[in-house]
Amino acid sequence: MALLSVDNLSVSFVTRNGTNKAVDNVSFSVEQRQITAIIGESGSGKSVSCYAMLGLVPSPPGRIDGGTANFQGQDLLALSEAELRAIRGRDITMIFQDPMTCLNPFMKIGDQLIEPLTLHQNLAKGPARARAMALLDEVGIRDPQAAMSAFPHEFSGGMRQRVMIAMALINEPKLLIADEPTTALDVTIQAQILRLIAELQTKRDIGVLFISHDLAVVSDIADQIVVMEKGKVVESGQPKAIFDNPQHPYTQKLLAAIPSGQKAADTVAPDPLIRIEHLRTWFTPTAGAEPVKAVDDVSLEIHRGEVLGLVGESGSGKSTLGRSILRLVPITGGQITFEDTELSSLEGRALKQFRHRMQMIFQDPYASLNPRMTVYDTLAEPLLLHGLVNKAGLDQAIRELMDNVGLARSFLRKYPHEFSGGQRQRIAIGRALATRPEFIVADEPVSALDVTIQAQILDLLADLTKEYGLTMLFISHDLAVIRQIADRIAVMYHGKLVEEGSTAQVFDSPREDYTRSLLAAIPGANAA
Amino acid sequence: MLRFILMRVLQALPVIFVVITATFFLVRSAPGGPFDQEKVVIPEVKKALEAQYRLDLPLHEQYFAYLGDLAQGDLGPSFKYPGRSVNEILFSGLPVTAELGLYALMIALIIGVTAGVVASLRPNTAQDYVPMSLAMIGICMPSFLLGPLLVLVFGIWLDWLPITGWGDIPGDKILPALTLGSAYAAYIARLSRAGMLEILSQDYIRTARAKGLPEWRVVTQHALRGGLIPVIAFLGPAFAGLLAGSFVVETIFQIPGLGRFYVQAAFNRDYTMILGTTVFLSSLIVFFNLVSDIIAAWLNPRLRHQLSGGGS
Amino acid sequence: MNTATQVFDDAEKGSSLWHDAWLRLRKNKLAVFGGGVLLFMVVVALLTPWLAPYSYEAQNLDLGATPPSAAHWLGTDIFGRDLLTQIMYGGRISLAVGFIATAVALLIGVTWGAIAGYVGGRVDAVMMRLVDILYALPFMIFIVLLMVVFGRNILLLFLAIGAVEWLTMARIMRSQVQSLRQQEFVEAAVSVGLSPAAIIRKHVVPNALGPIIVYTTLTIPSVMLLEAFLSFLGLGIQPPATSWGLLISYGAETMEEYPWLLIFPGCALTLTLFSLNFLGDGLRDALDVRGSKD
Amino acid sequence: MASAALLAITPHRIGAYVTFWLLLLLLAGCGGGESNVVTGNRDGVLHYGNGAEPQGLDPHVVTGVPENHIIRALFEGLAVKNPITLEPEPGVAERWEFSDEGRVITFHLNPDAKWSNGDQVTAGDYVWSWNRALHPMTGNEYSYMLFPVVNAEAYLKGQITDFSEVGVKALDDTTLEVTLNAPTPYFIQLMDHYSTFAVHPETLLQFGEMTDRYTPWTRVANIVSNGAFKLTEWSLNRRIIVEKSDLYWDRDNVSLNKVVFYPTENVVSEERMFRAEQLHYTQVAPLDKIPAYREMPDSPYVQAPYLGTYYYLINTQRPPVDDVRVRKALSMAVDRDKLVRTVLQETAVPAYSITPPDTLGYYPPKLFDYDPEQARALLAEAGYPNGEGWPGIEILYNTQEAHRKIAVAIQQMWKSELGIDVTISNQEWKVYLDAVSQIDFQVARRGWIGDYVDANNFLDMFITGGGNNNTHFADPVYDDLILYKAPKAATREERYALFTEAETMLMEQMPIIPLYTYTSKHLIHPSVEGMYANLMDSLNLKYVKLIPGRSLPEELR
Repeated sequence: MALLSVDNLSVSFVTRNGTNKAVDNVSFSVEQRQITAIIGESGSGKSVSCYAMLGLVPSPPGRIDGGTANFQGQDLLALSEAELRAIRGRDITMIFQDPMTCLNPFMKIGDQLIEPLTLHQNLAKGPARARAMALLDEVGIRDPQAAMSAFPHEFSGGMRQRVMIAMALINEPKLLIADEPTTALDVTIQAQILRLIAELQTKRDIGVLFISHDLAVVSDIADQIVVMEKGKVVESGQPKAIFDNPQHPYTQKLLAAIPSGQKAADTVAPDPLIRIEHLRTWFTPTAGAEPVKAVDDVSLEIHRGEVLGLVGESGSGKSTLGRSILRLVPITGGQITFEDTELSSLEGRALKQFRHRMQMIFQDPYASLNPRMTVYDTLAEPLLLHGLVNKAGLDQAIRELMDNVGLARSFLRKYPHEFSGGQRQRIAIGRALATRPEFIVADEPVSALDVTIQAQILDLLADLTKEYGLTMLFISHDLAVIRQIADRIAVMYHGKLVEEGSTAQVFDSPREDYTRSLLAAIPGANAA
Repeated sequence: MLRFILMRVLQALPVIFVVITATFFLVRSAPGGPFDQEKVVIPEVKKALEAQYRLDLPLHEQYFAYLGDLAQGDLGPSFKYPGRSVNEILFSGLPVTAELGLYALMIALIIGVTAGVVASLRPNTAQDYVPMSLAMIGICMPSFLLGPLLVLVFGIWLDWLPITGWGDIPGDKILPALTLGSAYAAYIARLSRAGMLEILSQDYIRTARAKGLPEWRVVTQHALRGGLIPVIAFLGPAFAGLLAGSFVVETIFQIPGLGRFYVQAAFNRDYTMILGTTVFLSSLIVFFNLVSDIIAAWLNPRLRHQLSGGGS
Repeated sequence: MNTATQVFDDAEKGSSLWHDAWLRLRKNKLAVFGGGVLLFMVVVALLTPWLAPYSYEAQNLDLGATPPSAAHWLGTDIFGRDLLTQIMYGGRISLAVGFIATAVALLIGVTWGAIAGYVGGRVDAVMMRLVDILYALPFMIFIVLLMVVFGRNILLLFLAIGAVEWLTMARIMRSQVQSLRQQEFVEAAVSVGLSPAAIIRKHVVPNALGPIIVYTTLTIPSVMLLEAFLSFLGLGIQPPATSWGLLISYGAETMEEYPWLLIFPGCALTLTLFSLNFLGDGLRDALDVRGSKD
Repeated sequence: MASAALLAITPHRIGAYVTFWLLLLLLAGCGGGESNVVTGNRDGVLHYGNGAEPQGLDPHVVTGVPENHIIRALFEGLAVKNPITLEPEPGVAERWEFSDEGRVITFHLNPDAKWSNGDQVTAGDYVWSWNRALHPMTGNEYSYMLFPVVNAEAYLKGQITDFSEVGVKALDDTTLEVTLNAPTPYFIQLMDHYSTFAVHPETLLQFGEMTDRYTPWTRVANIVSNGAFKLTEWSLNRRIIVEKSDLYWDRDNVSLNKVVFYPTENVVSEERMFRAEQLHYTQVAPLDKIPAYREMPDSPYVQAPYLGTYYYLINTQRPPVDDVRVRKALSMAVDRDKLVRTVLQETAVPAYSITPPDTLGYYPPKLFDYDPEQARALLAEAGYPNGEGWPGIEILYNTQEAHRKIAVAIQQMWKSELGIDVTISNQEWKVYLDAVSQIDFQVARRGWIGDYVDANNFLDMFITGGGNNNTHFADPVYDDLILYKAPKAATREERYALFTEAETMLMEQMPIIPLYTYTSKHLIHPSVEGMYANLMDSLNLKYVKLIPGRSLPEELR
């Protein structure tokens, strides 16, 4: 008998604008000691169906329309809130996508960890703490004693996710629901966490329901895959069957979207557009404190017409490097030369003149667009500011931009929140292109996007680079993505440049250990 | 920690100095002097009075003399209350006003936080609208109206509580504290509602619910702490404001506090008293802002490193 | 903007932030109610000289204070003057003071706070220290001086109130701007090449409006009461002209003997307060184009 | 579902939480016990609403009414006033005699008069104290009380520096001889004013120089006084307690054991304290409550004429009120009867002269009345028929509810009777004082409370250049009447006739518009006896008795 079997679950959201069916007649099951993965884009209803079972969908606006969820002989959907609470956190536990926000920043790790223990098992504090420390050790936290009295912000994302896992396992649950547990993590960390989940699952005999948008991620660990689209299950089966012989077009699309392949090497003569020499960007958080050396003595050339991939983990200084080139952060030392112009000394009007030649695309399309400006205004602003078009030509220019980034013209008067992530990133790209720049810094432009959207945006960027003759610094932590789009690759680690070379060179014969560890961490080896 | 405090105090010194200087010259340029009365004082007597209080010296000399005294902690003699020094009056009124302010703040916190949390739990329902509407009235209800109203209802009609005094009859501190605290309760209610709404939508609240914690524990143990940080930040300026604004309440309830002196000093042109209370209050404002910053930083583990002075 | 509509067809037609906000506002029943009440009050205030049932200064000393009756719907004050008329005339002053003084405070406070918060560093430190200093100065002496130096006029009243109220506005604005400044869309605006002034005006201020609007709706009623205090000190209006604040403070003194003298002006102020609040909340929601979150 | 949980649990919990705190608040309030009045009646403690915190208790330094009440409980002058008739009675001096046609007074001090440390009160103490009171360095604002004494004014103004030239001598320990410039009928009265009181020289010198204003000699631990009571507690802005003195010469006639003075600044609060039986006596009664109090049987409200006049000052040099016809028109257009009946709730008496009627037998003439017809005629005569061409006029008053009411009513009377434009303007106290002393106004409100019961105290304000004149009124004939003729008058009748003449001149010129005569208004608990209403509102606590068992009228419970 399955550990959990969900049958014909339907959930809808009732809002002022009508009823929206988020989950429509969904059925799936989790066997004991097995990992079932639910795959789908954001909005496909994959998370909602899991939350609904546990009574975690706020109501209103959420409403469970029907179905059953049998867990150990009980229908979860028929339980009262109090009964459900007894199961939640004891028999069924969860880990969430963003470890940065899922731990209470105001509580010590130890207190948060033992809470489920004291709550569900009436354990005294002492033994609870002992248990928690043992578990922290098991999930790979180095100094459990210290970790217990630390606050979440003192830990990196990967460590926090380990803490979350420990918290989820502390009551020896039967079922673990992991909602995109690795999406927010760097690629190396992602690999570690995936391995950890798989290990713990076999060791402790628990069933896992693994929710993800990324087929590559689950390919290594899932026993069963359920593909969801728009609230419905479109396909399910063994991973091998899904990967080798996808039936549904949507599954095929998901598979195709996994970044793969390598850009064909162009044979352009190296013609440096930007020359960076001994660049240093240090931050001093409070006066008199030791400076944080975000970028420390980096020298690099970016050639005209190339896409240079800049790889590194979060905190490696890669974003700061990009921002330093654009003069968005004050630099501490060194030189940046754009063609023949020394950028680091430009000020005021001269700098403004230069700005339209260099643009930036940001990671988070939710944050990088002014929520109170329509698409039209967002795109018009740079055009008018730099006098690139006159009033009469403005509409025409905006239409062209919309067409170029693949957005329907009817969207012009909408606000950013009315768009999906991919669409927003298109707007952001449009804004960057509006000034007809020669050079673009793309800072993790696809990291926040679903995998299918990611593929589209990457294609768009590749096309536009060609069409506009752009030079691009493409910053990412995801080597698979970089491989697909970059001509050359530079690797940063702790503020320093550790390796630089053509894409083929870096992938095929990495010189540094660090690069090798990055390569090893790329998920979905068997899917690619 | 020490370094943080030291930095802040150093920053505050010029502010206080400018306040002193500006106040000194402002009060001197206001019409009417401390010895002007309805019955005109004989010019010779007035001259003698001015000589006794150094008012016959050129203004700049008076200023430097005042600064000199101030540096020694001497705020000078009161003009209005001969025989009393400003220091003495301040320190006789301060404990009372501080106590009143403290109680008012406690009441404000209890009522405000309760109302704010209750409202935040079910936004846009009656449970939200009722306390928030009361809060709105509370913010705008002037104490010269609320005080007498409370006295009328609880002191005269119901005869439950004493109507004046401070520490003379048991319970005589309730109405003044309630009157003074109500406006702040209303602000705190709004702040804590907003703070709680923000925190309740955080991911870690979902984590807490997923642990199976009952809702009240989710609220009290997980949400309250973060939700109240804006309230804490408000408390510093609020407490300073309570001290400065206790005048009306002190008058209505016959409380021997500082507020009456502060306001009357301005009416009386009691120069040293105005300066003394201003210096004192501006130092208090700085002090309480510092305290509330320290508490807010301490409550928020992410900011705690600021206190140690270094980076994290 | 107008040229845009010629090129794009109707489906593409949209509107500015403000037009959009207006459409949203119209759907919010409470906000419409609040706005309606305020509008009604403003219209009544404007037409008071023609609408008022009695002259506002005509006394009937022998009548004295009487409770509401057919002749005087809201009763009369101790001078035998019609309270309804007093409230109507008082509304003219109170609404004018409330709105104009708050607008002054808003203008100074928002500008000041936005600049301090956006520019940061030493400029911020100096600007905010100035705010600290003004906070600490003895308000009453300040008012008396204003009165002596500039004489008494209603403009000064706005100035005096604005001078106090902008301080808090500036603080709120500054903290808003400080958090907005770190948002990527501001960085994007910098990278596009916008000047700091343009960034503040187009990107920062519109996004900081929410808390400002809420604070403003709370400020207007307290400004109306502050006016009463200033009038007491001699800075504000002079009798027989009156205002709601003054009526309330007179009424508070005789709340036991002539309760209607307190209740009706109090109702007028409370009604304004609630209307403002409904309108303010509605405006905040309307300006928040994101609408309800998820 | 999660929200369902909220509904199920949270409001309940929070409701309990709120109830808990409310209960706590209420419980704290219980157990009030007996009122001040009940315990006070039992223990002989009078709870006295004193209006404000006194500036201090040094008789030569302070000014003001609240100070007066406490100082006169602590100290005693050479003579005191009879609480009913206000005629002088023995105080520290058991008797006194006049010689040299009343220019020399010899006081014989009671040998039993003691300071509270046991020392005898000597004539030398008086010489020393008057030296202090008149010394230019002391800055005694009431020093003019002693100006009838020979050379006193010259000494104060620094024209002479040797105090022995001043007309006060100690002939021996119990005999004090005072020489006056001229016979001064009211001089004995002044001996009951605190600025003429003696202080204990050794005590003062212990804490500083004779002329120091701000030494701590008046503190509880330090003060030495000679009155019926001695100081036992002084908590700033909270209360002052005085206790019956065992060394007072007339201690057998003192009934109260203690008096507690409260700084009751807020009139409404004071009345409520009275209603809650926390006070025996209030300094004032709120105007709006008086009608209700009056209607009670056995009303605790006590009202009596008071030696003070409320009037409007006129700047006789500023148009349009530089024209005496305009001034008269304004004065005649005021319906004082109506003002008193309505706005003032019968708590005042209409006034048509600066001196209140029956000031020690003096009745000022009533030279005009409310006469709108004649007022309009006068105004027309002055060039403003029906208010045409009127340049406007402003009434200045200091910020206070009572003044506002008067100004608003008078503004309307002038507007409707004379058809002229009148604005009113309130100013903060010191700004107002500044304007009045600079005579920078057209019409300004003013009140004068007599320092002693004599018309001179009112009429000498308006001598040319007088400090309290404030109207630019100047008339040598008037000055001659007040300064030279009246003091030399042989009889009371002759003197009063001269005053009537001066008063008539004043009302002919109308530099002031008298409005009403004050009354004193107190709420007095039925258990209090021996508080007599008099023109000076002068209360000698030594005569006050408390009778337990009486309570407030039904209507107040």
